[in-house]
Formats: sequence, C-alpha cells, structure tokens
Amino acid sequence: MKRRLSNVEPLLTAGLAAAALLALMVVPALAADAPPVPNKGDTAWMLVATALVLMMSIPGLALFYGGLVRTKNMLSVLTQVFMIVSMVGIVWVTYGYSIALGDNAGPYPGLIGSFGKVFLRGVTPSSLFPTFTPGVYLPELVYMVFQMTFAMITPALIIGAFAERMKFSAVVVFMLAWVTFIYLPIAHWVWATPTPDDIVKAAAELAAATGDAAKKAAQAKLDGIMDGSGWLWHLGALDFAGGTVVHINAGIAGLVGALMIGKRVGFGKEALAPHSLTMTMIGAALLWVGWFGFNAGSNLEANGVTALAFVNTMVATCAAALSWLFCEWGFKGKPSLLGMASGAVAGLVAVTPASGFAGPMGAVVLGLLVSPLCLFFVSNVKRLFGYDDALDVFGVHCIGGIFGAIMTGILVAPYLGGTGITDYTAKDLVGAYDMGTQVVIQCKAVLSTLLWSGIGSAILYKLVDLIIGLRVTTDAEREGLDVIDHGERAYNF
Amino acid sequence: MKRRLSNVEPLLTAGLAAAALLALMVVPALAADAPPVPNKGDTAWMLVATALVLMMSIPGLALFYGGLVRTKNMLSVLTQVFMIVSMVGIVWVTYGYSIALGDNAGPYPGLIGSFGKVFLRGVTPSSLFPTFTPGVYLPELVYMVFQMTFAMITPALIIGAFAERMKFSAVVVFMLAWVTFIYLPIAHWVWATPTPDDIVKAAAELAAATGDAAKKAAQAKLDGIMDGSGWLWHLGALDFAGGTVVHINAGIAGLVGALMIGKRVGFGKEALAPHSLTMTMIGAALLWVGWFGFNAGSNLEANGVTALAFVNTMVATCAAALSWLFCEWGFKGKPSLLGMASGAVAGLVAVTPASGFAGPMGAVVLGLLVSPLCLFFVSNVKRLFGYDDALDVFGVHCIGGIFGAIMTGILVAPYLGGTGITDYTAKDLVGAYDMGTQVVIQCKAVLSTLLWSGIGSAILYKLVDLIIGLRVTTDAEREGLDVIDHGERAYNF
Amino acid sequence: MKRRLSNVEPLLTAGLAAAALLALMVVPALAADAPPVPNKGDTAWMLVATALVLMMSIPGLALFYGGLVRTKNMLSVLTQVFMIVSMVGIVWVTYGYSIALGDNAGPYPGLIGSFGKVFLRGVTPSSLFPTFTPGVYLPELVYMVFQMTFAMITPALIIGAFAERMKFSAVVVFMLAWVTFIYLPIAHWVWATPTPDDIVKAAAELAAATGDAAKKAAQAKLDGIMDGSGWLWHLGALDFAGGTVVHINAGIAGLVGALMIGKRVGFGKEALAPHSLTMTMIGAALLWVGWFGFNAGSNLEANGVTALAFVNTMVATCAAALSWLFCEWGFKGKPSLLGMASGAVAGLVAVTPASGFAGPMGAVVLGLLVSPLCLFFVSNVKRLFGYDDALDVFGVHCIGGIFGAIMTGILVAPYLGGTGITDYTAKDLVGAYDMGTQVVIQCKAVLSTLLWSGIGSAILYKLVDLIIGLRVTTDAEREGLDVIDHGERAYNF
Amino acid sequence: MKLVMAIIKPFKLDEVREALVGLGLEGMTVTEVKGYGRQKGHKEIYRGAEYTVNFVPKVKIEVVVASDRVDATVAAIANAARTGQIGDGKIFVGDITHTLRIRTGETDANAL
Amino acid sequence: MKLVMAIIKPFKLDEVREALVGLGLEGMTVTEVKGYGRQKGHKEIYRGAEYTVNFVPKVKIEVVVASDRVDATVAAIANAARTGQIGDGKIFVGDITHTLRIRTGETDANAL
Amino acid sequence: MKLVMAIIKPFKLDEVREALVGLGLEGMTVTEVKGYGRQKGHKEIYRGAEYTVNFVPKVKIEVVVASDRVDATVAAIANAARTGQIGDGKIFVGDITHTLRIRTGETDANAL
Ligand SMILES: Nc1ncnc2c1ncn2[C@@H]1O[C@H](COP(=O)(O)OP(=O)(O)O)[C@@H](O)[C@H]1O
Ligand SMILES: Nc1ncnc2c1ncn2[C@@H]1O[C@H](COP(=O)(O)OP(=O)(O)O)[C@@H](O)[C@H]1O
Ligand SMILES: Nc1ncnc2c1ncn2[C@@H]1O[C@H](COP(=O)(O)OP(=O)(O)O)[C@@H](O)[C@H]1O
Repeated sequence: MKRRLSNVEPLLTAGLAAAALLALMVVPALAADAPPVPNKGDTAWMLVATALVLMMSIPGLALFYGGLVRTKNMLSVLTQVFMIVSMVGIVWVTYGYSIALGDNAGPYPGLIGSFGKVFLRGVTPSSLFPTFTPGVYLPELVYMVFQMTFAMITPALIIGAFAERMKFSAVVVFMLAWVTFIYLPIAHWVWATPTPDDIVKAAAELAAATGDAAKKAAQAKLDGIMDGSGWLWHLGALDFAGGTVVHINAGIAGLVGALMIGKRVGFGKEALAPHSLTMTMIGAALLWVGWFGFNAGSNLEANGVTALAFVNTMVATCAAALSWLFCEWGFKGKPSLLGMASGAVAGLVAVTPASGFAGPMGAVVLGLLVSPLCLFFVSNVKRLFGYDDALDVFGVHCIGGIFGAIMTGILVAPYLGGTGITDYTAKDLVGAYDMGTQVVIQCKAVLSTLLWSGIGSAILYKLVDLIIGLRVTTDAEREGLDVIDHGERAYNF
Repeated sequence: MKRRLSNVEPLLTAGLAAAALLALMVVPALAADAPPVPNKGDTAWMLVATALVLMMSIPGLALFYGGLVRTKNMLSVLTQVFMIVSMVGIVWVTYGYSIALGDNAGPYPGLIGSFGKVFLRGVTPSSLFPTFTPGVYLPELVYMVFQMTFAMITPALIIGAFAERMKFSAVVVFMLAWVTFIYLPIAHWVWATPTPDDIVKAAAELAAATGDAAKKAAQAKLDGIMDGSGWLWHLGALDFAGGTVVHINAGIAGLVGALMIGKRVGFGKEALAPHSLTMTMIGAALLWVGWFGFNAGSNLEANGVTALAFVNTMVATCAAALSWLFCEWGFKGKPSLLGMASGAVAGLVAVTPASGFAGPMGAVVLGLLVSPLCLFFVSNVKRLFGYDDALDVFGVHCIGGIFGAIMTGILVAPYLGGTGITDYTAKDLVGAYDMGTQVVIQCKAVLSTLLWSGIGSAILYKLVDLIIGLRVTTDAEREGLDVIDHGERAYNF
Repeated sequence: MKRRLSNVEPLLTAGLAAAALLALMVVPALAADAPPVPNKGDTAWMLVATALVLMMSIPGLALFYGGLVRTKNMLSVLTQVFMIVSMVGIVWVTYGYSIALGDNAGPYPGLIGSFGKVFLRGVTPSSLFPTFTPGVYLPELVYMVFQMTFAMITPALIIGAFAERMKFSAVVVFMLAWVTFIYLPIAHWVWATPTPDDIVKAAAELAAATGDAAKKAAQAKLDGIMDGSGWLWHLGALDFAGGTVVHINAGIAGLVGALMIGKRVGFGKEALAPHSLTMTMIGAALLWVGWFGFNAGSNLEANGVTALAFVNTMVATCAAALSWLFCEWGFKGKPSLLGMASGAVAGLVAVTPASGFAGPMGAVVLGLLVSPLCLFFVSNVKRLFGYDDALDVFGVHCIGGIFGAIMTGILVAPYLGGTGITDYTAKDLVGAYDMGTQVVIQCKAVLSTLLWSGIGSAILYKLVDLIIGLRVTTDAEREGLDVIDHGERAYNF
Repeated sequence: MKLVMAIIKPFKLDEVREALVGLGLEGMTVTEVKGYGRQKGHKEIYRGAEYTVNFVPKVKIEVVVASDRVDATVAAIANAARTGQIGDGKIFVGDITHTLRIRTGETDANAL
Repeated sequence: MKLVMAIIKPFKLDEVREALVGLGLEGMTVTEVKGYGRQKGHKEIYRGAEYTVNFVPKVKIEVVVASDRVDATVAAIANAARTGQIGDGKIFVGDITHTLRIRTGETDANAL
Repeated sequence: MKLVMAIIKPFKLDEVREALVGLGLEGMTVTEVKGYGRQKGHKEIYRGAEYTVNFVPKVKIEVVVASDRVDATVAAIANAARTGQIGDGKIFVGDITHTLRIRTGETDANAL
C-alpha cells in the first residue's frame, strides 16, 4: 500500500514485528473496539478544503476560462461550468459516490464500486471514513463531499477545449455520460483504497501467525484486503491529489473533443483575443488559492504532510509562473500576464500528483520544467497539428499532468528530498526505493488513463453527435453562444 | 429544547434516568467544575466560517446584486452593501450583540436581551460561550463575531428590492433603524438559547428529585432556564441557520420597501437589463462558497452534524440551480445563466433553516422544488401585481425562505431521512416526531417574522420618508445614483 | 519577551516562583522530554490563514490596485503583483526564510539570521516550530509558508506608488533586491523570537537557582536566549501582525519610489480616473477577508487571542470605512465607494500591529481616527507637496501603519481594554504597564523602519536606474504599459 | 437623398426609433457619442483628485432618406426626442449623393 | 473629395480593410455602431423580464477619397462585405469640401 | 453651415475642446473611433497566437459651424491637436443644409 503513513513511520522501520505492536499501540481503537472519534481539527480542515475546491470551479475555473473567450461567448462558458458543477453534485450523491469510492463490495472491486451506497444509503452524520493514518477517521460525509468537488471540476476542465462552438444541450448530455462512464471508474482505480487499520491489523496477524496454515490464511486475508482496492492503486501508482484522475483524464477528453468538433469559425484567420484577461487573472488566482484545498486536502488530515503538500503547491506554482514568464520573455519577446497565469496553472497541475511526495526543492524543479514544456505544446505543437484546443486543455492539463505524474515517480525518492514510500504492511521500508520500477508504474497509470478516457470520450462524443448534434450552426457561432443558447448577454455597459 | 444534541443521542434514548448519568459522564466539566477548554478545531472552523460569511456580503452579495443593475447604479449597490456591513459591525459590538444574543438577563428574556454586554462589557479572550453540545464551548468572541456577520448580511439583502432609486442618506438611516428595531428582536426570538449544560443539569436534578416538593422545585428551575430563551425557540421552531431571521425577514422588508418607494422610472417600458452577468455569476459563486460558513458554521462545532449541514448546503443548491435551469428551458425557451444563479441562491435560501435537520436526499428534493416556486413568483406573480422588486428579494429570499422554513418541519422527520429532534431534557425522544405539530410551529415562526418585519419596516420607511425622503428625483434617477449620490463612475474603459 | 502568553497568565501573576512550577505543569513536554505534538486545530487554522494571505495579494491587492489605474495599465499592475508573489515564493524557500526567521545562529542574531536553512535544509514534515504559548508547536512548514505570504505581499504593496510608469524589467530587479536587503532584515528584527519554552525553562532555573554563582549563570543563560532574538523585538516593540515590517516598510519605499521616478505624464492636468471601481471594491473586500488570516493568523494558534485579533480586525475596519465615508461626505460633499474602500484598507493597516493587543473598543477608536488622518494625507498633503504616489501607498500604508504602531503602545494598556503585556519571564506583570515607555519603544521601531527602508530603497532605485533605467518613455507611457511591456490588452469587449 | 443626423438623449432612443418606423423608415444607424454643449457635465472626486467631466452621454442617429422625406423625418425625430430641457440635442441634415445596398447591389432610393 | 461611409457586418471588417488597402487607400476610420434594418435583433430574458434587442452590432467605415476613386472604392467595399444575407449593410457617399492633415498642414488630395 | 469632422489623438481631446470653446463654439459631439493610417498598430500575443492590431484608438470630433467660421475652426483644431508625429489625424469639412435645435425648434444658425 503506497500511501505514506507518516505517524507510524519510525515504528515501521522495525519491520513486521513492529506491525503487531503497532496494531495494539497506535491504534488503540482497534484493540479496545471503542469507536474512533474524528479529530475536530481534521474535520475543520477538510470542510474548508472542500469549500476551497468548489471555489476552484466556481468562480475560479469559470473566470479563468471565461476571460479567454470572446465577449459573445462569456456566458456560455460560465453557464457550462456552473451547470456541470450542479449536475455532478446530484450524480455524486445519487450514484457517483457509491460507484466510485463508497463501496468496494461489488463483483469487480479492482475496476468499479457498486450500488451499496446509492442515495447515500447508510451514510449518516456519525458514519466514519478512514484517512491514510491508521486509527484516524473523518466523518464520512466530509470525505464524500470533498471527493464530490473533484468530480465536479474534472468535467468542467474539458469544456475549454471545445469552447465557443458546442451546443449547450450537447454539453449537458455529454457531461452526464462522461462523468458516469469515464470519471467514476478512473477515480475508483486510483482512489478506492482499503482501510489502513485493516491492513495494519492483517499484517500484524500475519506476523503473529505460526504454522504454515495459519500463515497462509493470514496472507490470504491480507491479500483479500488489498484486492478490494482500485487496480491502479494496488499496482502502486502514486497520485497524491489527482494528476491522472483529474488532469490527464480531462486533458485527453478535451483534445479528442477539439478534434471531433472541429475548429472555430475564423480560427487562424480572425483575431480570437481574450475578452478580459482581468477575469482570467482572477480565475487563475482563485484556482491557486483553492488548489491548496485540492492538494493539501487530499491528505485528509491536518498534519505535517498536509503542510508539505501545501508548501509544494505554493512553490511549484511560483516556479512555474516565473518560468513561463521568463521563457516567453526570452523566446517570444514579451512577458505576458496570460503567460504567467498559464504557467501558474501548469505548475499547479504538475504538482498535483507529487504534492505529498516530493520535497519542496523537488517541487520547485518540477515547476521550473513544466512551463517550457507546456508552452511548447500550446504554441508550437498546436500550430504544427492545427487542432483548435481553444483554451489549451490538452497543452496545459494533459501534458502538465503527464509530466507531473512521471516526475512524481522520480521526486518521491528520499535522496531527492522526497518522502519515499512506506508500506502499511511494512514490507517496503523507507529508503528501499526503486525509482525505475516506480516510473514504470507511473507510466502505466498515465497510459491506462489516456486510453480509457481517450477512447471512451471519442465514443461518447460520437453518440451525442448522432443523437442531438455537437455543434451550433455557423451563423449561431458568429452571433455568439450567449444570445443563441442562453438568450442573454454578459455585459450591457 | 429543539436543537439536535448529537453526541449524547444514544444515551438520551434511555430517557430521563440517563440524563442524570449523562450529567456526570459526558460533561465531566460540570461534575468536576473544571473550566471547559474550547476545542481548537472548533475555534479554527468557526473563525473560517465567520470570514466566509463576511465574504458572502462583500464581495459576494454586492457583486450578485451589482451585476444586475445598470452601469450607472453599480457603485450605489456596492457602496450600500459595504456601508451596511460596516455600520452593523459597529452596532453589533456597541449594543447589538448584547440586545440580541449576549444577555438574557433583561425583564423580557423571551422577547429581547438587555444591555448587560453593551460595548462588549465583560467579553474577553477567555470568555466562553456554549455550543449545542453539552460541555462544548467556544471563545465568546468567536460566537459574537460569527453572529455579527449574520446581522451584517441581512439588511444588505434588502437593498435589492429598492435598488436604483433610493437615496443613499435614506438607506443609511433606514438601515440603522431596521437593524435595531427589526433584526435584533427577531434574532433574539430564534437564537437566544439557554446553555445546554444548564438544561442537562437541571433535567438530571429533576430526574433525581424525590418527593413532590423537590420535584416541583427542580421543574421550576428547569422551566426558568427554558423561559430565559427566545420565545420562538422556546416554542420549538426549527431554524438551523436563519431562514426566518435572515431571509424571510429581509425578503418581506424588501417587498414593503419596493411597494412604498414605487417603481423605477422606465420600469416595464425601457430595457433594464443587467449590466454585467459576469459579476452576478461571481457573486452567486461566492455566495455559495461563503454559505458553507453560514449554514455549517451555524452548528458552532466541527463534527458530523456540521458535515451534514455542509452536504445539504451543497446538494440543495445543486438541485435548485439545475431545477431553475431546466424549468426555464422548458417554460421560457432558453436555459440562462441568470436563471441558474438565481436557482442556486434560491436553493441556498431554502436549505438554510433545514441544513442541519434534513437528510441529503431531503435537501435535494427541497432544492428541486424551491426553484419553480421562486421562478413563478419572480416572473408571473411579479408581473401580475406589477410591483418593482428590482432584484427579486421577495421572490427569492422571502418565498424561498418561507418554503424552506415549512419544509424543515417535514424533512426533519427521521422517516424522511431527517435527523429528528432530540430534546436536551430527554422528554421527546428521537422517533417520537409529530410532523403536524412541527409544521404548525414552523408556520407560526414564519408568520411572526412576516408580521413584525413587514409592519415594522413599513413604519420605518414612512418615518425616513417624512424626515429625509426616500427617493431621488427623476432626473437624478436617469443620470444614475453613482454620479448623483457618490460622485464617481464605476467604469472608465 | 513582549508577546502575550495567554494560557499561563493566571499562573504568571504569582511571579517567578510560579514560573518554576509552570515549567513542570503547563509544559509537560519539557518535563517528560516527549516530543510535542502539534494540535490539528492550530494546523488547520494556520493553513487556512496562509491561503487567506495569498488571496490578499492575488487577486485581492492586484484588483484593488488594478481597478485604480487606467485601462491601458491594468495588466501591468496585475502582472507585477503576480510576478512579485511568485518571485518571493522562490526567494523565501531558497534563502529568505533562513535569513529572516529560520535561523538565529549567525554572528549577528539581533540583526539578521544566517544560512542554516537555505533551501529549507532540515525542514521536514515533522519539524516543529514554537508558537507564542509555551509547549504549543506548529509544523515548521506551516510557519514557514505562513511567513512566506507576508514576504510576498509587502513588496507588492509598493508598486502602487509608481504605478503606470515603471518598466517591468526594473520592477523585477528592484523587487528582488528590495526583498533581500530591506524586507528580510526588518522581518528578522521584529519577528525572530526565541522559543517560549526556552525562556520559561530558563526563568524557572533562575528562580530555582540558589547562590550567587548559580544565579549569575542562570541569568546569563536567560540573557543569551533573549539576545538571540531580533533587536526590535528584544527592545520590546509590539507589532502583532506587521505594522512596521509590512506597511510602514512598504509605504516609505513607495514614497521614495514615487519621488525618484517622477510624476506620470498628464498628472495634475488630465483626468487619471480609475478604470474600474468594481475591481477596486472586489479587491478591498478580498483584502478584508484575507486580512483575518494575516492578523488572526499571526497568533499562530486557534484560541481566544486569535479571536480577539479577528474581532479587532473586523471592527477597526468597519469603523475606519465608516469614518472615511462620513469625513468625505462632510468635507468633500459626497460619500464615495472609493473613499469607503480606502478607509477599510486604512483601518486594516492601522489595526495590524494592534490586533492582538487592543480591546475591541480600542480597535473601534483606532479605526475612527485613522481615516481622517489618511484622508488628509492623500488629499491635502499630497496636493501640497505635489508628489505622484499614484495609488496612495504612502498616504494609506505608511501613515496608517505609523499611526497604528504608535497607538498600539497606547491601546495595549489594560485600563483601556487592552491585553497588557505579559512577560514570559514573569518579571513584568499584567497591570504593571508603563505607557510612556512603550510609546517611545514603538516610535523607535517606526523610525528604524523608516530609516532602513527609506534610505535603502533610495539606493536600490538609484542602482536599478543606472543599470537598466526605471521608467518607460513618454510615448510608451501614453500607449500604456500593457501593450508596451506585456504585448496584451486587458479587455477586448 | 439626405443624411439626417440627430444627437439625442440616450433614453429617448426607443421613442425616436418607433417614430421613424412609424414613418415607414426601415433603416437607421446608431452610435454612442459624448456631447458638449449647454448641458453641463458633473464633477467626480477620486480620493484627493477632482475631475470635471465635460461631456455627457448622447446617442447619434443617422438615417438616410429620400430628399422629399427630410422634413417629415426631422419633425418626427424632434417630436419624439423633445423633453423641453437643456441637452435635448440637435438635428443636422446633409447631402448624400450615392447609396448602395451591399447585399443586392441596388442603388440610391431603392437601397434605403 | 467624397466621404464613403459603409455600414457592414463586424466580422467583415478585416476583409474590407484589406480590399481598401489593396486599392491603395491608406487611411480610414472605423466606428462601432448599432444598426436597425431588415435584419432583426433577438430576444433576451432576464428572470421574468423579456427584452427585444432591436439593434444589431455593425461597423461603420468612413473613408475620404478623391472623387474619381469613389466608384472603385464603393465596389471594393461592396465586394468584400457581401455575404448575400440580410444585414450586409449599406454604402452612402457624400461630399467633402476640404481636407487637412493635422501633422503637416497639407490640404485636400494631399491630405488623404 | 459646415460640418467639421476631425480625427485626433485621444489625449488631445481636452486641448481641442478648449480651443473650440475659446473660439466661442458652444457645442460639439465626440465619438471614440479606431483609425487606420500611416501610424501602425501593435502586435499582441496570447499564448501561442499572434495578432496584429491594425487599428489605433482615435477620437472623432464633429462640430457644425456657420460657413464663415470654418477656417478658424479648422485652424484651432489643427493647432491644438498637432504633436508633429505620425497619427496626428485629419480634418474633413462637408456641407450641412439644415440644422434644428430639438428643445426649442430653432433652426440653422440659431440652432448651433
Ligand atoms: N455645433 C454643434 N456641432 C455638433 N454637435 C453639437 C453642436 N451643438 C450641440 N451639439 C450636440 O448637441 C448636444 C446638445 O446640445 P446642448 O447645447 O447641450 O443642448 P440643447 O440642444 O438643448 O441646446 C450636445 O451635447 C452635442 O452633442
Ligand atoms: N436608411 C438608412 N440610414 C442609415 N443606415 C441604414 C439605413 N438603412 C439601413 N441602414 C444600416 O444598414 C444596416 C443593414 O440594413 P438591413 O436592412 O438590415 O439589411 P440589408 O442592407 O441587407 O438590406 C442596418 O443595420 C443599418 O445600420
Ligand atoms: N482617407 C481617410 N479617410 C478617413 N479617415 C482617415 C483617412 N486617412 C486617415 N484617416 C484617419 O486619420 C488617422 C491618422 O492618419 P495617419 O495616416 O495615421 O497619420 P497622419 O494623419 O499623421 O498622416 C487615421 O488613424 C484615420 O483614423
């Protein structure tokens, strides 16, 4: 189990024997069978983190994107983001949470959850959910709603790729399908983890077992627990806060959409300049502020690792913003605000999977490198292939996400200042870190996401196109989606 | 006492005898007489919640409203909200807190507090204030400032009704009077509650009392404690976060204002289109984000019930936003951003009283239903009666608030997924829930608020009109309040 | 040691003998030598506070300033703030933190830190940092990143003074130098404090020491601890959240800049009206909301003193906003939004040093007084001397900061409702407060900041001017910095 | 043909438009302009600085009509735009020598 | 000299500009205007209230040319601006009696 | 009467207005326009995409004067607007056949 287990780390270095001890000492709840009580500091932090992630979507992302389109399409962007957030909220409490993260009791627990918690069945204010530290629990409603906000923002990211030309009705239908068939499974693969207490307990029993039969039985029990988790997590993929699930996933879905829907009228000929970089800047800043909830919230507790994720989120973003600014200054002549904001977002994307694993200096390096890479994609590669990924969802989120995911496998290395990986079963110890293996695992996670989301999205776009059509008419596009789709105008100065 | 007492719920089901035990077990502070120590997680959460509620007013509400007026009146809206927030802050620490919530020692404790804590006399960093859980306390300054933000936003809500035509000086004077004579009493009626510890202790003494005289004395003591609380609360009205005190109260005061001040010049003839739906969207989003502080903060702790209130706030809003969008799409032809944002606010309003009582599915239903109701009011009813409630304070806040207040009495039912009502005195047990009675109580709370605020506001408007006049001249109205009242323009592009 | 030590206050009144007891009782960690465990409530609060302070800079300050310039310079303001934030983030983790606050082991610990923690050497997720309460610790990463946000916003404040005319490249170079040579030392002077536990322990040893030699040794040890702290702090200067370090420092650097760079083309002749007071209002509101993190976060814990700082921040701002509004109304004829927002910022500035020391009524008075003072400076004094401090960095931040710093020495007085000063060594007791002495100390702190920052900034401006030039050409200034420096326009409506 | 160019108060635009349509005129072009005249602007104060805004917002209507309809057009605009207060605006008439409808290529009277 | 004033669809501005430059015309002035004509506006609904927006966004190009270049100019604009759909716009031609280039003081033909 | 139409640099507006007022002219109408001419625009880059902005911001002043005041008017504008640098702008003069003050119904010279 590849999530860092900070509190018990010193004990774990003593190996399997210690695990037995641990089960009795660190997790007295298990021993005494008294119900664990959530720490109010954790609860407070996670509620705030949840509000912050909502703020990332609305108004954050909505403004970041909205500022980049032309005036006549401003409201279409805002409405699409707002609608997706609202729709996914309902999807999540009715069936999404159960299928993705709430329930590992289905027939294919490695691939998908089941319907055990549809309509939040059985989830009450006193239900608890384990964090990554044995013996530490959160109110399940907190965990549920925190994860909800991730499911909200991911599809909202996609709309940037086909902005200014897709029918609102098509967006509604496509997104409903996309969340259900693409997001929920991938979230499950990466984030459906067993209860740490169960692992620790099973590992302790295994350590205590004498005799072959007992050992076998104990091993089987431990294996059973591990097999109940999402397959990518089980494989050992490291993704602290959603590089694969959120950014690569949305980024590739966006590229596929941009390709299938085609270029905007006037693309490459007319000036399609952003209508308000002020809004884009507000959006970028709120994304940054909210991203602390996203990344540091992903630790599910308020402790030193949370602080590490917070710091990494801060410095990677600083580094990436500066890096884009100076690259643009050097290569394109002028340092632009849009460049700086794009760099900040690229840094946030790249540090997402690494935030709780890299050291702060690793995060700085990550930020410095991701910006030129993304800049190259959004200018040169895009021009070369001529696709109209309107707001660079692919170039920033997919490319930045892939880079971050792979670099996570590198920066987690203790000798690079990373945290290393500690196994709850205490089989892999800190220090015994094999970078090659980990990078291969990371690549597998990246590839599976690209394939499932890329192919799946293509099918869904096609279906929606057949049923209701993806795109508005040329005249409607000229007039602008705001008036055509929503019957409003953004500004009446 | 009708506030849920989550932590001791299982014990309470054992009835009165348990209460005695409880006083000794769950609330050791009482037994040992050691001073309670506030939990830092609670303090952290409540401070954040307070900041969030301030953010609801400025910039949230100011932008939500400001975007809806014409350019020439933008600053008047922003200034009015900002001024109200600032003025009420000073009112609150000088006399407001004492009169509303700080002090139940006056001659009419059911109706109004007294001057015991004017200028925050005796409120120091080490003063404590009880939460709804026996034995759990907050620093009183935290409670005081959290409640201050509620008093700030409520009058600010009203200005939407008479936007674009009321004199700034009239707004200043009216609001000072309104907060003092309308808000403070109603806040007292609903939120001035006894200390749970006192109730638990008194109930325990009652249970332990033997002999008629002792029983009578104990009962009298308990009654005395209960009589020291606001009459609506004592009546059993359920209002988790302020449906009556904030929304119905402001909504009816707005309607009365719109009627007394009259229609805007050009109303019904000229296009009075919103000058920036972008601002309205930012405002709606920040209202949503901030509302978590409002609703979940109203639990005064960071626990599972807080999480429930948080989740309900999330899903009711999602449901209401979608519901308005689709109703508008179906009935008016196009799904608009303004509709979606209005729906979100309607959902937030409706879930406010219910947030800690309903189950998540109940909150979804509440959200789905409130939007068509409000939509009907802001379009059909408003057109029918021809009043110019400029920004639909009545249609959204009053109607949504009334609906939410009444539905709270229904959705709290355990068999509908609600939390049920637990009495601190353990006389009413969970499950023994009488919906009819509760709904009647809710209606009484609604009616008393409508009457006090409606009539009281009418008197205040009239007085202000006589003294300084409510309305600017027609020419001034044409020129716009920004230049006339404030000598500035919002934009110089 | 002049920071309030709330939790142990009652004990301390018993004097030195108590201190010995205290070391054993209140700080069991010291006695038992078990490592202290950070409270998750504190950690949660401080992470949120950090995010709030970032939000003050971006988008808060950026919008507050940006709205005040002309459309053609909007992006230059936004980019400069964003760039400064990003650059300082990297400066801070590479050498800034170590030099300013991370390390008192250098040769001149009173003046400057040293390189012990460059690149965050040795700072891990399990490193701890003391708060102001003995025995209470935070994860060091939290403290480090919280302080980072202060270093980010301070230079960003300066740009308002020379807005609309300074070259972007000059801003980059100047700010890098300014943070390094001006900010880091001053932050060290005021905020590099010893560990309270060390003082308490040493004081206890001193109290327990018998015999002259032992007493001398113990005293020397205590003195050594105190000498390891920043000289202004050691002197006894009170600055709760950065009146000197942040506001006076930035304010005087701004004035010097405005004088050295010269007036804007058209200053005094053409109308240089704000391009969007809407943005300025959003900025002011977010500054206010974020400032709770700044001031209340400066307590490093979530307790009653945090609540006091929070409340003071709220009410001083309310009072100052109202005060500016009414002064303007009275003296200039109309109450303006810009005035109200300026007043709010002036109040926030003034209460910054006083936030944890004054009582709420003291904070109200502070707010009421600071506004007319600043208003007088930004209108009359500025006109009199004719300098072009474009966005009134001097008039609001420097003047407001000086006023707040001096008033802190007055309002801290217990008989004025202040907290008084408690000495960790228990030599000065609450009540034994000498206002005259304290005000003199406050003035010394103000003067040293004015001198170091004023002279130092002048030298740096001169150097930058010689090397790359400070100012754009007149034609470029007419065209606007957005197009000239950044190759973009803020709006394409 | 004649170009009738009217500077009016912004809130009168709809009434003027209706008056022209009532006259059977089916086309016009409208521009937001700033006017200087007897009607004075206002003062704005931003912190210390006081600015006099000399221009007031106006709307300019341009409509090209056959020469024989000029008087009716001018009268219709004047009637609809009049409030009787300073700043009601002006109507100017000039000559147009050619007209072309881009879509069809029709010219002169047919193009109006 | 003649003033050629064309009301066209906004997205045709760049093509028209290029056509004029192709003709050797080196100056023109462009204004954003709102047009009323056969091309109808749209409806907007804000909560309950429904508004008909009667005007559609247009761009007005003004170019002063020597009288002998009028026909070529008009033709160039018409060709570049035509889409064949309602709302393509109009071209009006009027007289200009004097011209002055402010910078140099050159007048008439030399000033264009 | 004559329509004097001047295209000038925006920051010269106040000086020109003062010059005209100095001449005793009490009315004028101002429009924000975009000009194309010898003075070139600038380049903007948004992420990858590079745009050339061909138009530069200008201000158009329209003032109708009695025919005998045309020369003075033109001279006053030219003097006030001149910087000597490319892009100073143009002044065009055309004929106005009728004028009407809406408020009073006064016509022609009395209406100016
Ligand atoms: N000589 C003129 N040339 C061009 N426009 C003018 C002239 N005189 C007035 N105007 C325009 O007419 C508007 C109204 O004129 P004003 O003198 O304010 O009021 P009134 O028309 O009632 O006398 C002015 O704002 C200006 O736009
Ligand atoms: N008589 C007119 N005077 C001034 N402008 C006109 C006139 N007729 C039309 N226009 C302008 O021309 C534009 C296009 O006219 P319209 O009737 O919609 O289409 P079309 O030119 O294809 O017949 C209008 O929006 C308006 O701006
Ligand atoms: N032939 C023309 N017709 C209409 N407007 C013109 C013409 N030539 C120039 N202009 C306007 O005059 C402005 C200034 O012209 P430009 O050639 O740039 O500089 P200059 O006047 O100094 O030679 C242009 O931006 C344009 O608005």
